[in-house]
Amino acid sequence: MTGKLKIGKEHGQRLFREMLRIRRFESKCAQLYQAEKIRGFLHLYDGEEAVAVGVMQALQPEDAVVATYREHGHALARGIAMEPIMAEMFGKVEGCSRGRGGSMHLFDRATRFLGGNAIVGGGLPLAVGTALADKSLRPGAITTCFFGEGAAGEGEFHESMNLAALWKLPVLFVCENNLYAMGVPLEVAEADTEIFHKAKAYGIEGEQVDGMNPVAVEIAAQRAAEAIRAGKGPYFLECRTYRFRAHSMFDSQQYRTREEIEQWKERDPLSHMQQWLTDAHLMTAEELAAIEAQVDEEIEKAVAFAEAGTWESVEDLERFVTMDEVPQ
Amino acid sequence: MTGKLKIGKEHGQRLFREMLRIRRFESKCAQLYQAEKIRGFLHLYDGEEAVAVGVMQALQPEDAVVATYREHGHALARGIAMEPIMAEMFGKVEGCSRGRGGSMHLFDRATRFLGGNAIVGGGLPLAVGTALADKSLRPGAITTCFFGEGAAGEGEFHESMNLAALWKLPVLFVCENNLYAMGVPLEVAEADTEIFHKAKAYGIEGEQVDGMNPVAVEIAAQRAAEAIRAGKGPYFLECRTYRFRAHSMFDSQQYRTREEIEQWKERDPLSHMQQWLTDAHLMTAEELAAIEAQVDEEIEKAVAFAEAGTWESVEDLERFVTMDEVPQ
Amino acid sequence: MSDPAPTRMTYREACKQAIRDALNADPNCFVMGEDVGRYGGCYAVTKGLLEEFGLERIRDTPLAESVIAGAGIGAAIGGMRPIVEIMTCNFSLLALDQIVNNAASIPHMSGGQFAVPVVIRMATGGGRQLAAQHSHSLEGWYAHIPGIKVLAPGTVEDARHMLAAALADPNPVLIFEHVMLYNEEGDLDPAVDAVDISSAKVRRDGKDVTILTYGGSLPKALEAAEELARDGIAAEVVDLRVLRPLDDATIFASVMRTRRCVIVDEGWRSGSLSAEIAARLADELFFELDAPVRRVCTREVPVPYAAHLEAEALPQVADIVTAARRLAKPQ
Amino acid sequence: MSDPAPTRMTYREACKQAIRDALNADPNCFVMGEDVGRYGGCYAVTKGLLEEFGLERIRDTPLAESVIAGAGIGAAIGGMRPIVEIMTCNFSLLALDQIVNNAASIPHMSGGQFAVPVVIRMATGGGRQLAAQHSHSLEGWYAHIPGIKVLAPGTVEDARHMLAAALADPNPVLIFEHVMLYNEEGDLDPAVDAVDISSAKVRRDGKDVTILTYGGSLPKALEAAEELARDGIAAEVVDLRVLRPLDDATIFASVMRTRRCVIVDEGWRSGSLSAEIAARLADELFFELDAPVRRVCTREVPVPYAAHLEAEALPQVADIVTAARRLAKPQ
Ligand SMILES: Cc1ncc(C[n+]2csc(CCOP(=O)(O)OP(=O)(O)O)c2C)c(N)n1
Ligand SMILES: Cc1ncc(C[n+]2csc(CCOP(=O)(O)OP(=O)(O)O)c2C)c(N)n1
Ligand SMILES: [Mg+2]
Ligand SMILES: [Mg+2]
Repeated sequence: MTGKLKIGKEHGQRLFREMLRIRRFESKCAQLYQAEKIRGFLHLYDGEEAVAVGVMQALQPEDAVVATYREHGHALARGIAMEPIMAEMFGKVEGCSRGRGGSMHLFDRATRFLGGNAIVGGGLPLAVGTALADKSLRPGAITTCFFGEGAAGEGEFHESMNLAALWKLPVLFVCENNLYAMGVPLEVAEADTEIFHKAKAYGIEGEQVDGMNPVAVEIAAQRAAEAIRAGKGPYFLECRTYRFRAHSMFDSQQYRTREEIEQWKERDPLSHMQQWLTDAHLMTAEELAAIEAQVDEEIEKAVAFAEAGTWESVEDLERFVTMDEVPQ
Repeated sequence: MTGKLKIGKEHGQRLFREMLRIRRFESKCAQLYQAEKIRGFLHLYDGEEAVAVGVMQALQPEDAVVATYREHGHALARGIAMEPIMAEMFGKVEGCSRGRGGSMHLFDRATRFLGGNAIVGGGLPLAVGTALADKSLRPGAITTCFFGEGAAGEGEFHESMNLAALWKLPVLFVCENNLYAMGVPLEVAEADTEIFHKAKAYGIEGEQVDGMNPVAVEIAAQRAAEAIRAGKGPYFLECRTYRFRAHSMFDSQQYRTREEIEQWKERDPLSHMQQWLTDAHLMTAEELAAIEAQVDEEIEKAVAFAEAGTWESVEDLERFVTMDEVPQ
Repeated sequence: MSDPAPTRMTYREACKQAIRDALNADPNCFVMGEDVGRYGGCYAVTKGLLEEFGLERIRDTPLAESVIAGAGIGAAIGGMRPIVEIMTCNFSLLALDQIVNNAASIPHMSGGQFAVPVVIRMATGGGRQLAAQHSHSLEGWYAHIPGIKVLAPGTVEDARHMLAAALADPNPVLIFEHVMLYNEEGDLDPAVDAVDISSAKVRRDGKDVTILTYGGSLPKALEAAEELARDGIAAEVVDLRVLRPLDDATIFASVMRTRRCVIVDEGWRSGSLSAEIAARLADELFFELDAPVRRVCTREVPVPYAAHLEAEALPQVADIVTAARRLAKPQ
Repeated sequence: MSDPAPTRMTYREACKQAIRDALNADPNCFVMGEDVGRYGGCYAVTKGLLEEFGLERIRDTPLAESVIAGAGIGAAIGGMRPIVEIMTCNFSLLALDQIVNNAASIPHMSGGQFAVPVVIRMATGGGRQLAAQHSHSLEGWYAHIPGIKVLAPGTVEDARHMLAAALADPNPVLIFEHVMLYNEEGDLDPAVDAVDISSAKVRRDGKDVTILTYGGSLPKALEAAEELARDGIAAEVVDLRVLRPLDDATIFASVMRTRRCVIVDEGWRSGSLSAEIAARLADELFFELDAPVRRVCTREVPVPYAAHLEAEALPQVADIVTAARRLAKPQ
């Protein structure tokens, strides 16, 4: 599972822990959705954890991240604390968007996490823009833009790829190809189903990587980030992955078979990573138990934090519709 | 100049005559613009005549055509009579769009000429749609969609190519690559300047053809039309061409050199075709004179027709804002 | 033979039945849009239709709103009768160029040579905690565009029958279905097998104040009228139904009777459809109005996720009641 | 020292000077858009700036309105001060998703963590026989969106100074420049080196009727006022200048004085900005108005090419005069 990267104990356990945080955080969210603590649309990332976790290993604090409505994983892996994320899911003012964004719109200034965008493809132009700013203001910084393979159909994808390529902007495009856009299978949506080919059409370096393997993703992301930081312009990673759950909480999944889901579950990045770490003697049963306990505790705390959170005063409804100053 | 097509006298002269009609019609338009008979935006096609004329040879009466604001040539080559076209330029009710469209919006139901679209890229989705209808209602018919290389940057280009390819729709995409979009040179606008490569990214058969040579264009268009009519889905022709005049009547052309223009003028499709027909003994000096006279007369008549035309009553301003029935 | 019993169904089911009928009635009619087929439709409206009508007539598209709309427009020009679904009006911003510059313009601009008989359906409105990007009410914007017709079915009956009228119309017709209505149930009168798409409709009679509204706010207005009745205020509720062209006659007739008017509109207040109606009333009924027209609209904020903030942002029954009460104190 | 003489320049030149100043004042400011560089700008506004500031600061883009707007928004979030040009508002339909769902939403939706200090300029309006797809006046639509500010410079002075104020504002600001104004000349008072972007402005005093307008209709309104004066009608002309948020105070104060109001707006009448203003006046000045507010707007048609039809479609001086005269007969 290591590719060319030498994975040590600490590193391996970190990847595993990060994926586990996401997985368990999201199971909790699903429960909380049933309990009506979380509302609106909730798009879970189960099965795709290796992508966010792998990519984030390549990022530096000054980098920016633009994600989609399926972004809990990205937010957690980027380092936003779980408490304000959970509080956001609850709609509390302690949430990372003051409860205004909810699941689809996590924002965090400290980590340059720019949402949370619920318009498919809508984050791509934005990412091109932050990269343009960074080229002048933060040389070496990159913007990572996550989007689904469905987004590749949108005109905004095309325009963004071309401009990023033309202006050699520091953008890492990460296509999370989970084979479905809601109920539309890849081959129904794209004339050419090898999404990374699209990058080539813009002269962008692109590659396909196993999105079920965090190490493979990390290696590719490091390579990509290095090239981008060296001023070579954008880079495109297509991560082949799969979502284990429904598209959102309203989805009877008639568009795919149980067998297909089961087959992909055999490639579960979490169980594979756990197995591999165990086999390679990089994680003992006790360490695993400790990690699990730690994660569960973090989640419990996050839920408690969210529960204890407060509702923003309705007096403040219009606050920030227009800004009084640019936050520094 | 014949490629694989055997060009006879009648055929060769037809190509020449059609190009000449466009060239002289447009010179007249430029004069009439100076005389303020024609107003609004006027985009001339000088230099690009071989594209419209070559492509139209491959079309049947039941085919549809979607063009841009630079569409006098297409309208003439498609067989709309010159009189209503000129009347349209004058804004007269006898114009092919009742004077409501002007230069940028020529329409003609009889020849399925669907405009004249002044939004760059805006005709592409439309062409996909007529092709979709034709697939059910007019098997064998194709829609030819003309657009500039600048349009290839728009999201609508991307969306249209993908859908046409996915649904194997009978669309002939003709990119008139005249190397500039207003003042933006190709290499400033496109990361990959070989526009026909873009077709491949959607799995569409594409080729590049010398757009200064009507025979080469015709051969390619025939090949394309045949493939499309055989049900193989869309086809993409990139015609490399050049506009000899300014983008529109408001353009000081500081973005290109006089030398470049002169170099391209050496490839003028009209003078080349004339030379070739003469050399190949397919057109005598008398025949040339006769063609010229015929064209000049047609233009004179068209101007007279337009001059004699009437203004639509302002009472009818709101007519057709909503339709009472679908014209059959 | 006795009258057949009314059929009870949801608004969602009514939308689906309407589509089914249309597909059965005309072989040139088809549905295209994102997830209309395999997924069963964004709000499950088209569920089951793929199995019934097949892939040629229930066409799942890529995510590409502009070509979805544009291809529907082109297909309509080409002789088909497409029912285009742009999942929700939020995404229709990406299709606006095609709708404004092609669908709405081509008939006039071509001097009447081409009609564009396309129907474009989309969900609209807030109330499900979907936050700023998924809670727009853009039908008021569309109602600004000459050349298109804009419908907002607010009842199960309209959801059931407006589509057929829209398809019979030679113009581009946009249908806005409010997300909060899909689960609403209603009775269908078996004697009614068609509705017009030209008139507004009085849904409740009253003499003290007119409440003008449409779509998702209609149930709220009716609930408000109920509450007002308990105060002795007889509110007349007029369902606009057709947002372009507006049925001035019905609107004015009601306000002439009541001389007081509240308009409820889920658009942001400034520049909403309610503004147009208020302006018309103030103009045409200048001497008849006993009090200024009141508007109950969405607050001018990107609609937030948190339930209490969302509720504060959107028009609520209590807001309507308060506005109407201020206008028409019980005598 | 005597006062420096006023500088006379065109609106176009004023726009350019404003951009030049902005680029000189702030190294993080840059211009991006279609043909802003090599071509010299669609209406020649940016002509010469490429030579002066170079390719990094005058950035020609591909034809791709959505990413042009979106990248400008992203760059603003990233700390730059982009001046984005969307050639004309007609093409801005293709950029609307970015403007509505990102620029206008992100500050609020992120709980105030991110501001979007982008300026987006575009040409607007009809009158040059450019036909249906190139004659839109969409500023009224934009004025519907919470989270953005909308400016419409109607004078050379505003064209000269509004940009600086827009760039100093932490919010997304859209500037609409009317195509018929670019060649207009005006004097610049050397004592004025800034304008606000919060207030409307009385451009001519009068007691009999208020004419409210902005942008390209301002010269028409002033001409109408001149003509009305010959009839003995003193028309006050108020230039809205800022279309969102509207400066109610100035508007109301004028109409309170005159008690009669004509609004001139090049949008299509139904759902135009004039509707909002009329609705506000009818609401707030219900008891002060002596007559209904009149609206002079564009006829509800895709604007046609032919000169006489275009003139018929757009608001003209004569229409304003007629409307004002009906309201305020000379005593
Ligand atoms: C512009 C737009 N169109 C449609 C939707 C509705 N929608 C939400 S998610 C989704 C599928 C997106 O698929 P993909 O990009 O593959 O991402 P995934 O959900 O698989 O992670 C759709 C159609 C939307 N949010 N935005
Ligand atoms: C969507 C849109 N953006 C911008 C314009 C303004 N514009 C008109 S023509 C043109 C250049 C188009 O270039 P190209 O597609 O190469 O066609 P050409 O004019 O060279 O034939 C531009 C930018 C427009 N009409 N529509
Ligand atoms: Mg997907
Ligand atoms: Mg070109």
